[in-house]
Formats: sequence, structure tokens, C-alpha cells
Amino acid sequence: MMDFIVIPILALLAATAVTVARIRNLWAAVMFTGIYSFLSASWMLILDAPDVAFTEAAVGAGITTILMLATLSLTPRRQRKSGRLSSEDFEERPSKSPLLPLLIVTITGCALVYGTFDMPHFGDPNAPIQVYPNPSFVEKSQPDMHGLPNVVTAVLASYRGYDTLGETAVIFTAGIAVLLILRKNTDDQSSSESQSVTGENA
Amino acid sequence: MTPENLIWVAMLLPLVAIALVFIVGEKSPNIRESCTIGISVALFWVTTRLAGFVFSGGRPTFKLGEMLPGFEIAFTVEPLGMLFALVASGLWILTTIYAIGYMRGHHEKNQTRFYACFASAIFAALAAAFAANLFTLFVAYELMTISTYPLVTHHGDEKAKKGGRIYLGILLSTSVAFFMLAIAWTWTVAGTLEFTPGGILAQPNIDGKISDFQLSVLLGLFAFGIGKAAIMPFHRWLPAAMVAPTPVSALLHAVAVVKVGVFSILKVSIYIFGIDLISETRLGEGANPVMMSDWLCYLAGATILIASLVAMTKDNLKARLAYSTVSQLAYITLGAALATSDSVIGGGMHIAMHAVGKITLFFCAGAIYVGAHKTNISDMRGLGRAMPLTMGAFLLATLSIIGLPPGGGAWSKWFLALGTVQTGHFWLLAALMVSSLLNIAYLIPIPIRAFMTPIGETPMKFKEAPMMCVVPLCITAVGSVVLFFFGNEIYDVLLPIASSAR
Amino acid sequence: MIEQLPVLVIVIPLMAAPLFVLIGNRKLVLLLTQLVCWTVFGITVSLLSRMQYGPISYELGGWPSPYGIVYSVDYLSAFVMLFVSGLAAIVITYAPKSIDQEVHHSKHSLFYASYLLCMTGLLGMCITGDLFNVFVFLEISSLSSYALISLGKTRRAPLAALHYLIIGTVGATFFLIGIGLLYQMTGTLNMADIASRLQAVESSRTMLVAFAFMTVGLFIKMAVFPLHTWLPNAYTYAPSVVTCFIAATATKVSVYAFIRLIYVIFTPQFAFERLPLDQALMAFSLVGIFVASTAAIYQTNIKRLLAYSSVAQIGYMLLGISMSNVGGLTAGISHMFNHALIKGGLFMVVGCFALRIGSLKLEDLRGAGKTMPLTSFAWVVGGLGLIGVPMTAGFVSKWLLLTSALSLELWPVAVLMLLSSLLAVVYIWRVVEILYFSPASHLAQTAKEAPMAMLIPTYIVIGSTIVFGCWTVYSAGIAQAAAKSLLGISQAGGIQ
Amino acid sequence: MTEILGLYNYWIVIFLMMTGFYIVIARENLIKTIIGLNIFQTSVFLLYITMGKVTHGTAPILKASHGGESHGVEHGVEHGAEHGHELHAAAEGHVDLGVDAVKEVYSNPIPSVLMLTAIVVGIATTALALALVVRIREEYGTIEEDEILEMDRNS
Repeated sequence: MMDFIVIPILALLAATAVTVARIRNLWAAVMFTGIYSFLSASWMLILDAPDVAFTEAAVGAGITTILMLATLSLTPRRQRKSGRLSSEDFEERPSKSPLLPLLIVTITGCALVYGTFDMPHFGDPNAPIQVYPNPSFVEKSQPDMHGLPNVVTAVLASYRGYDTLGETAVIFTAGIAVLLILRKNTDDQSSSESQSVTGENA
Repeated sequence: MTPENLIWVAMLLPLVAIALVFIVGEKSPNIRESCTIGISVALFWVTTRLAGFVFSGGRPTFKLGEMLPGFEIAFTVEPLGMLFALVASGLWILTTIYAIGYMRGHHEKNQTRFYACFASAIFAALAAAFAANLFTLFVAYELMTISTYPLVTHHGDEKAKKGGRIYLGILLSTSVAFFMLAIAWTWTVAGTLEFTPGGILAQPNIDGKISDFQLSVLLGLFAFGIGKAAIMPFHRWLPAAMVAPTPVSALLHAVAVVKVGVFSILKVSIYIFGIDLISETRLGEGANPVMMSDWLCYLAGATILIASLVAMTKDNLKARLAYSTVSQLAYITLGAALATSDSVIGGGMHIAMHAVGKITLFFCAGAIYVGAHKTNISDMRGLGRAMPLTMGAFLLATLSIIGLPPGGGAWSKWFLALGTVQTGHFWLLAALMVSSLLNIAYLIPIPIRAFMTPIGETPMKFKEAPMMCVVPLCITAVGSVVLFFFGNEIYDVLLPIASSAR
Repeated sequence: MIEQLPVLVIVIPLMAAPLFVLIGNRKLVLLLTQLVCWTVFGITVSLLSRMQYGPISYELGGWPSPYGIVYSVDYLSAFVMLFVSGLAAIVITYAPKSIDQEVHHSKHSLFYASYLLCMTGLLGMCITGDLFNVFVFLEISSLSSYALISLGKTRRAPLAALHYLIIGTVGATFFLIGIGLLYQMTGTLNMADIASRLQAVESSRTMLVAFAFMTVGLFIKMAVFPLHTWLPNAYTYAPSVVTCFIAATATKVSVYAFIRLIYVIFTPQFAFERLPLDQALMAFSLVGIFVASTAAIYQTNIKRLLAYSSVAQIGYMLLGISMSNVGGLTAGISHMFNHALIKGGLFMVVGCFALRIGSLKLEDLRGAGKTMPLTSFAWVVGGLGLIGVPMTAGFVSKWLLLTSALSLELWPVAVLMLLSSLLAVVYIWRVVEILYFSPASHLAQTAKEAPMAMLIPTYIVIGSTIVFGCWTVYSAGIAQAAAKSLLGISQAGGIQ
Repeated sequence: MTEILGLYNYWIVIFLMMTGFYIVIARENLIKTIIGLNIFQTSVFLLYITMGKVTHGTAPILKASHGGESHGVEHGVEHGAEHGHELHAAAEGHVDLGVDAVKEVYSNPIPSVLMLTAIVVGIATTALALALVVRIREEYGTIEEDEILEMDRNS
């Protein structure tokens, strides 16, 4: 029953990904990325991960898209030529051969597919991940976390609390980094700066 | 002081010299040089004291510590190393005096660096001479390479840089590619690197950890790895190093550096392989198996002859002396490769004999350069009138190098010749004979020509180099003759290194 | 307090960083950064000194092992943390003058905060016993290092940072895929727990792929040839101080993570017997050593020269790891330490040149030996260490590697390894000749000697390469203890 | 055949990941590359989430009907925390209740937990990358990689 929803979503996901790969118009690519995130979020919802789905929808489809659009508004909008979305936007670039990347990707993909053959099947309730540790997180989190109904939140705040701390640190790092990168050098430094060409390498 | 203390005092003195030289620096050259002389005299005194203990049978040992688990820096003094240390420290005094005359007479730059590097080279030579194991020897050997590099490139011009590149390139690459490999191999099969009378490889050979053929390969790694012994084809660095100021060529490239090379080869053949192992291991099947070191004997013989022939073609005096050194060093390697008790003693003796003789020749070359600004032999006609002392000393030293009495070299060559006969290498005996003739041919004409006034020209006026240059070379020239009369004593002193192997 | 040490290593700098942003006063922040770095160094010293009583396992928040995250300190991680924090501290002590010149004043407090975060990330990767946590810390250190690199003075710096970001993120994502597969087959993220549950599924194809992905991910981060393309530009265009720190520590921590991957999570049997990884590693590292060293010879920028040399040196570490015996592993681990010191020291020397000469092109450095004698001499000493001349730290690791290769009768490896160090002679000596035996360039002619505030830390690091070359109890000794514990050999065992 | 049924989800995810990876390494334009990274990472999130799914399971949010029982457990724990030695007993007491609670099949919460962190890491990386792109655009006036390289060669 579920398959009637899942299969179209998966098909759409694949189609979106391929479109992003082929499209040359950056605005369109960004929009398709947003759509991709949104489709992923839908599938995550079906896969019983509502927390991740909501976050992905908000962060992936929302914030990322906004950031990218903001960047695009500061930078050229087209990858090369201007104009509306047209067949030209899907042209292959003559300068670069896509063969090598394609080869690498194929090999990597085949390796991964090879790896799936011994994986527990999708949804298998006896997969190691479902039976270990025992008692499971769902069971254990109840007494430990005073019965917080959302196990994901409970685990985030308790057992893997330090991941959450690290996550905060990551955001903080990125914040500092963006500030560092984008902050203008407000006052001109002494003339010594201009004559320094430390990293220059002709 | 106990002999153990003497060891570290001896090693410390050059380091003190380096520190003093740097502290005093360019500000007052007189104090700087007197420090060096003072310390070199003190060092010589310490080594003679030490020699007293060692030659009467003592084997003082001093352990500095473990550098790596199982690899110690340790020093044990035995007669061969003692002799080498004596020669190096004794000649350091004379060279320092000579260097003062030469460097000032020549207004050389960077003299502080010069004296500091000189002292560190002496330190390395002492460390090598006293090394108790192969690991320490290797460390000292590399230290020597590094500390002499700035001396070779002293002038800093394009020629000096090129010379320095060849010098460092060959010495460092051979030592890293072959010597280090050989040491590591020795360690893996023998489990020790200690210099042991009788060698450490005999047992692994019996145990089958290293076959006879592999022993021969290992010997090759050592012989080529110790590039300072200047066995052909790795001899190019020595002529290249002649761009250095003459005192450097004199002490380092006639005594310290090259002698560390042949000294290491002797040490390896006596204390790592053991001369019995070398002489008794035969390669090949059938009625006439060859000695495992045979190829090295013939290579040394070839080096002796070829280097002598090349020397004859050189007109530049220092270049001719350099090739002569290559040839003479091969004598010592030959002594090690023949591995009879007489040949190793002859090799050991030749370290001292050749050192004193060759340093005199280099001193003379430098004095001629300072006094008369001549470097080419063809220009030296009639120079004997102007510089009689220098050329007289040259003649005396020549006798020693050729191996004619009353030169000290006569003894060492005699024992080496005995060695060839004992092992039945008659071709090598012939090579030695031919080489002596070649020596006469390329060395004797120089003083003879100098003393003959060319017809139709007015004799040159008497004009010797500064006294600081002339006195040391006279002393060493006399020394090379005096050594002839002490041949027996040196033999006795060195006898333990050969007999301990038996 | 003592029991809390493992967590303090991470928490102190992690908490200090936001504080710095709030303070904003660059002098105060600098002082605090130095204080924090040295404190963390002190903690790692005391952690290492406690190793003789056995490894420490610290359960964060008190949650037991398969549920919560565990910090585990053993000889190896304590040793790596020690030199990471030590070098972070000494580099930041050295840094102020150089940063003043190369980074705009208004960015200083942010810069120091990033620096601390980078160190925290690296330390976190070392200390954590949880695979996913490794990923999180890897990202903390990576993100901050991207930002730090982008601060270089030229316009190429942001581009180099972006390239590093792209390649680095691909690497991290590969690592994440590997973690996912591993998690799926074992149901746990705790390294020790994975190891104990791995036997059952070891022969599965999924395990192979998981291992391969994590390996490739780490190879990218440690710049193994041919995945090193990000490194030369990143090192060349970053501010000098950043290059010092990152070159000395970041790749080493990835090597550390790789050692953990092979020896703690998977087994050497899995990696080297089921997979021919040892031969592959040897081949890769030898090719990498030769290609990168040769590339270094042809560089005209001293920083880029050292960057290529770093790529080559990673090869020696992998060579040691691939031998999977005590000797080889000891060599690999001690080369991590020795190379961190040597390369850190050399880049500090380069920082001094950058400060006074302003250019790092080799032609502009001509004759600097006259005007900057102390700095140039430090280059010579550090360079000798890189070549592996006796009495330097570099010799120790090369010697260990050589003897261990010979004890395994890997003759070609031994010979090639020795030959490759000749290439190091060429590229180091080229610079020495330029410094000492060339007519001075006009930039070098007018240069002053570097300030003492930079020279003293430089000489401490360079001097320590000599100290650890002569006295190896605390370098090779600890490395050997770490190697033995990784291989499960009792500490009392004899010397290899 | 069962293989295909059991694994096709993974294969689709792998296809998505590789599409993202391809965009990254095809290296056309800096922003395009970042988009590629984004798709690559998002697909990895999908890989994890796919692992956590249990057939006929539901999201790991305990049903309200169990709220009362959980509440009871809470008391037990607090009680146990006050008297450490009783904790064990309290936990055991819970397991009985827990069996009741997990009659409902839940999908595994851990992949979700991990991916929440990973999403944050992903957006952090993207933001940083975009900031760098803005900087590069300021410096070079373009974001085409080959044009930039061309300019560097000529400078």
C-alpha cells in the first residue's frame, strides 16, 4: 500500500538528482536542490523518522536554499551564458571530459552495491541494529529519561548528549568561520601589509 | 684521571672549542685562535695519556646512553682507534697553527664558522675513533660529513657550491643507501652491533642466518657505503672537495675525513666480520674457490693503479695530491680486504704514515699558494730556490708516500705486500710495485723540478710563506721520517688487533 | 578532579572559544588562548603519565558503554594528544607577531577562537571512543581549519580553502558512509564494542565496503598520494601560523584515526590477511614518497616545497603501519611524533622568513643566511631532521622503520625507503645553498633577524628534534608501548 | 529476487549518493559543486534513515496511552536515584512495564539521532562554503573554476 507513495517519491528523487547534475542554470539547480531536500524529507517521514524529516525540511529545503539564493544574488546567476532555462542549459561542457568522474562514481557505486549484498534487508526486524543493544534505546530511555515520549529527543539529550554538544560546537565554528571570512578589514593596516606577498607563487 | 674519564674529557674538548670560538667570534681573532690552539694542545695531552693506558692493554669503556632501545652510544678505546685519535689530535695542533698563517695570509672570510666547523670535525673524528659499536660509528661518520660541508663550500662561489654538492651528495647518499642498510642488516642477523674481537658475524653464518654469498654482498654494502674510503667508483667527492681552503684539505681530506673512512672499513673487517671469517669464507665450487673479499681486493688494486694514473695527468698540485690520496686509501682498504694479520696491521700503520706524509704535502701546496700564488705544477720550476724549506719538506714527505726508506710509509707498504704474498695474490703484489713506480713518477718530479733553475732565467729570490705556515710543515716532514724509526713500536702496538682475531 | 581530566581536555577549550568572541579584546584573547592551550597541554601530560596504571575509560554523563559515548585514553591517544596540544601551545606562543602582520586586527579574537576549536576537534578525534563522535570532531576541526586557511593574505587563500573544504567534505562523507555500514552490521558505535561484535560479521561483504570507505575517507584527510591534491595549496596560502599548526597536527590525527581503525576496530588480520592492504599500502606509500619528494624538488616556493614533503612523509608513517609488527608500528607512531616536531619547526622557520623577508619564493630567500643567521640555522637543523641524519628525531623513526623492514625481509621496501631519503637531501639542501651560498637578493639583504619572541619557540621545537633524536625514552619508548598495547602484547615483553 | 525486494531501497539511495558525488567531482562551477555536496550528504542521511526502519514499525514516539505507565516509571527512577541501591530494582520494574510499551514496534531512533547531528554539520559546511564562494567572487569576479585558474596562471 505504502509502495504507491514510496515508489513515486523515489522516482522523483532520482529524477531531481539527475536534473541537478545536468542542469546548467544555477538558480534552477538551487531550486531543484530544495525540491530534492523536500522529497527526502517526505521519504524520511515515511521511514518513521519525523524529527529528521522536519529538520531536513527546515534546514535542507529551507535554510540551505535561502543561503544559496543569497549567495547567487551576490554572484553570477548563470553558470556561463545568460537566458531562460532552455535546452542550452543541459549542454555538456566541451572543455571537461565527464568520463573520469563518471568512472570514479561508477566504481564507488558498484563498491557500495557490492556491500549491500550482505546487509540485512530493508525493514528487517532482526537486523543487528534492531536487536542490539538489549534493552533497546526505546526501552532504556523510559526510566532514564523520565518517560519523555519522543525517544529521539531523549537520546539526543542524554546518551548522545556530547554529540549534541559537538553539534552546537560545529554550528558555532561555522558561525565564527563565516564571520572571519566575510568580515571586511575595516581599517587599512600599516603599509607593511601591502608589500607582503607571502603566499604568492608565480 | 681514570682512562674512562679521559675518554669523555677528550670528546668534550673540541665541543668546548666550538663554544669558545662562537663566543669570541669575529671580535678578537687572536683570542679565538689561541683558544683553539690551547684546546688542541690539551686534547693532544689527553689522548697521549689515554694512549698510555690503551697501549699497555687497557680497554677503557664509556657509555653515554641508549639512543634507541638496543642501540647505545658507547665508546671503547682499542689500539687502532687510539692510533687514529692520536694522529688526528696531534695534527690538529699543527693544522691550527698553519691555518692561522694561511687564513690570515689569505684574508679569508667567515673564519669563525671555519674554526667552529673544524673543531666539530675533530669531535666527529674522535667519536668515530673511540666508537664501541657500529651504531656510534655511523652517527659519528654522518656528523663528520655534515660538519665538513661548510668547510668545503667555504668560498661560497659557484665552484665551491658545485664541489660541496658533489661532496655531500656522494658521501650522504652512499652512507644512507648502503652503510645504513648494511648496519641494519647486520643488526637483524647478529642481534648486536658491538665491535667484538673476532667479529660478530661468524655465528650467524654458522646458524645459516646469512649465507657466504650474502656475507660478500654485505661486505660490499659496507665498502661502498663507507664512501669516505673513496673506493672507486665513489671517489669523486675527494677531488671535488679540493675547492676547500688548503688547511681543510690538509687535515680533513688527508687525515680526518678520509681516514675515518678507511678506519671504519678496518674496524668492520676486524671487529664485525672478523678477519678469520673473511679469509676463510670461500665462494664458488671446485678446486679453486675464491675468497669472499677477493672482488674487493681487486677493486682496491684497480683503484690504486687508476688513481695513480689519473694523478699523473693532473697539473693542479692539489688535484694531483687528491688522486694520490685516493690511491693511498685503497692500500688500506686492500689491507682490510686481504684480512691477514700482517695486512690489517699494515693498513692500520698506513693510516698514521700516510696521514703525516700527506698532510705535509698539502701544507706545502698551501704554502706555495700563499707564498708564491702558484697552484699548477708546471709553474713551479725553480721554486725551490725561493722556498727551500717548503720544497725540502715536500721531498721528505714524498719519500714516505712512495714507501722508500727513510719514509715511514716504507713499513706499512711492506706489511701490505706481505699480506698479498700470504694470501697468494701475486697480481696484487705486482700492482703494488707498479703503483710505487707511478708514485715516483708523479711525485718526485715536483721537488726536482723546483730545485732546478731553468736555464736563462734569474733565480728567484728567497721568499718563504709566513712562518706560521712553514714551521708546521717542517715538523710534519721530520715526523714522517721519524715514524720510520718507530715502525717496530707501532707494529707492537697494533699487534693486539690482529692477534685478538686469531 | 583527576577523574574528570579526559573530559576537561575537550570541555575547557570548547567553552573558552565562545567566551573569546564575547571578550573581543585581542590582547586579552591572545593571552587566554595561550593559557588554555598550555593548560590543555598540562592535562594531556598528566593523562599520559597516568597511562602506566592502564588505559582510562570515561563514560560521559555516566551512561554506560553501548548506550552513551565513552572517552577512552590509552597510550596511543594520550601520546597523540600530548603532541597535538603541545604543538598547539608552542605555536600559539610563537604566533602573535606573525598573526599581527598577516591577519587583520579586527579578526584576531575570532581567529584565536577558531584556532582553539581546531585544536579541540583534533583532540576530540583522539580521545573519543565513539565512531560517530569521531565524525563530529573531525568536522569541528575541519570547519575551523577551512576558515583559518582562508585567512591567508593572497586571494588564492579562499580558493585553496574551498578546495580543501570540498575534498575534505567528500572525505568526511565517505567516512560517514563507512560508519553507517559498520553500525548497520553491528548495531553499535562504540569502537571497542564494534570490535567485539565484529567477529560474527567479519567475513561479510558489507564489512569490506565499510572498511574501504572509512579508509578512503581518512586517506583524503591525511593527504595520502594520490588523494593529496588539496594539501599543497592549503599549506601554501594559509597564514604562516595556521600552516605550522595544521601541518604539524592535522594529518597526524587522521593517521591516528587510521591506526585506530585498523588495530582497534578491525583487526590487523582482517586488514592485512583478508585484504592485501599491507601490500597496497606499501605500494601506495612508496609511490607517494617518490612522487611527492620529486615534486618537492621542483618547487620554487619554500612553503609549497615543505607541503609536498609532508605528503611524502605521510608515506613513511603508512609504511610503518602496514608492517603490522611491533617494530613497524613503533616506527609509524614515532614518526608521527617526530615529523610533527620537525615539520612544525620548519614551518615556524618559514614563518620567520615570511615576517622579515615578506616573500617565500626561493629566489627572494637568497643570502638570508647572512642577515637572518639564527633563523637559517634553524632551517638547517630541522632539515637535517627531515632527511634523517643521525642525532635527529627523523633518524630515529627512519632507523626503526628500516630495521623493522629488514626483520620482515622486505628488502625492496628497505632499499627504496633509503633511496627516497636521498630526495629529501636534494630539496632540503637546495634551500640551504640558497640561504648560505648565494648572492643576497635585495629583499634578504635588508631583512632583520626574526624577533626573539618567535625565535625562541622555534628553537624550542627545533631543539627538541635534536633532543628526541638522542634520547628516545619518551618518543620511541612511548610509541613502542602504544604499539604493543595495540597489538595486544604485554608491556613486559622484551625489546624488539 | 528476495535480494532485489530487500535491497532496492539501498540501491536507490546509492544511486542518489553517487549522483551527488558526481556533481562534486565533475567540478563545473563552485556553487554547483557545493550543491553536489549537499545532495551527496542528504543522500547519506537517507542511507542512515533507511537502516533504522522496521517493517510495520512506527516512529519512535511513545504512544500517549503509555504516558501513565511511563509516569509511574519516572517515580520509580527518582526514587531509585535517591537510594542508589534500589536503582536496579526500579529498572527491572520498568522492563516489565517496557514490554508493555514495546508491544508497539518502533523504528530505531538512533539513526535519526545521528542524522539530526549530521544535518547540522551539513548546513554548517554549506554555509562556510558559500561564504568562501562570496569571498572568491569578490576577489576574482567570477566563480568559474577554470576562469579563476586561468587568472592565477596569468598573474
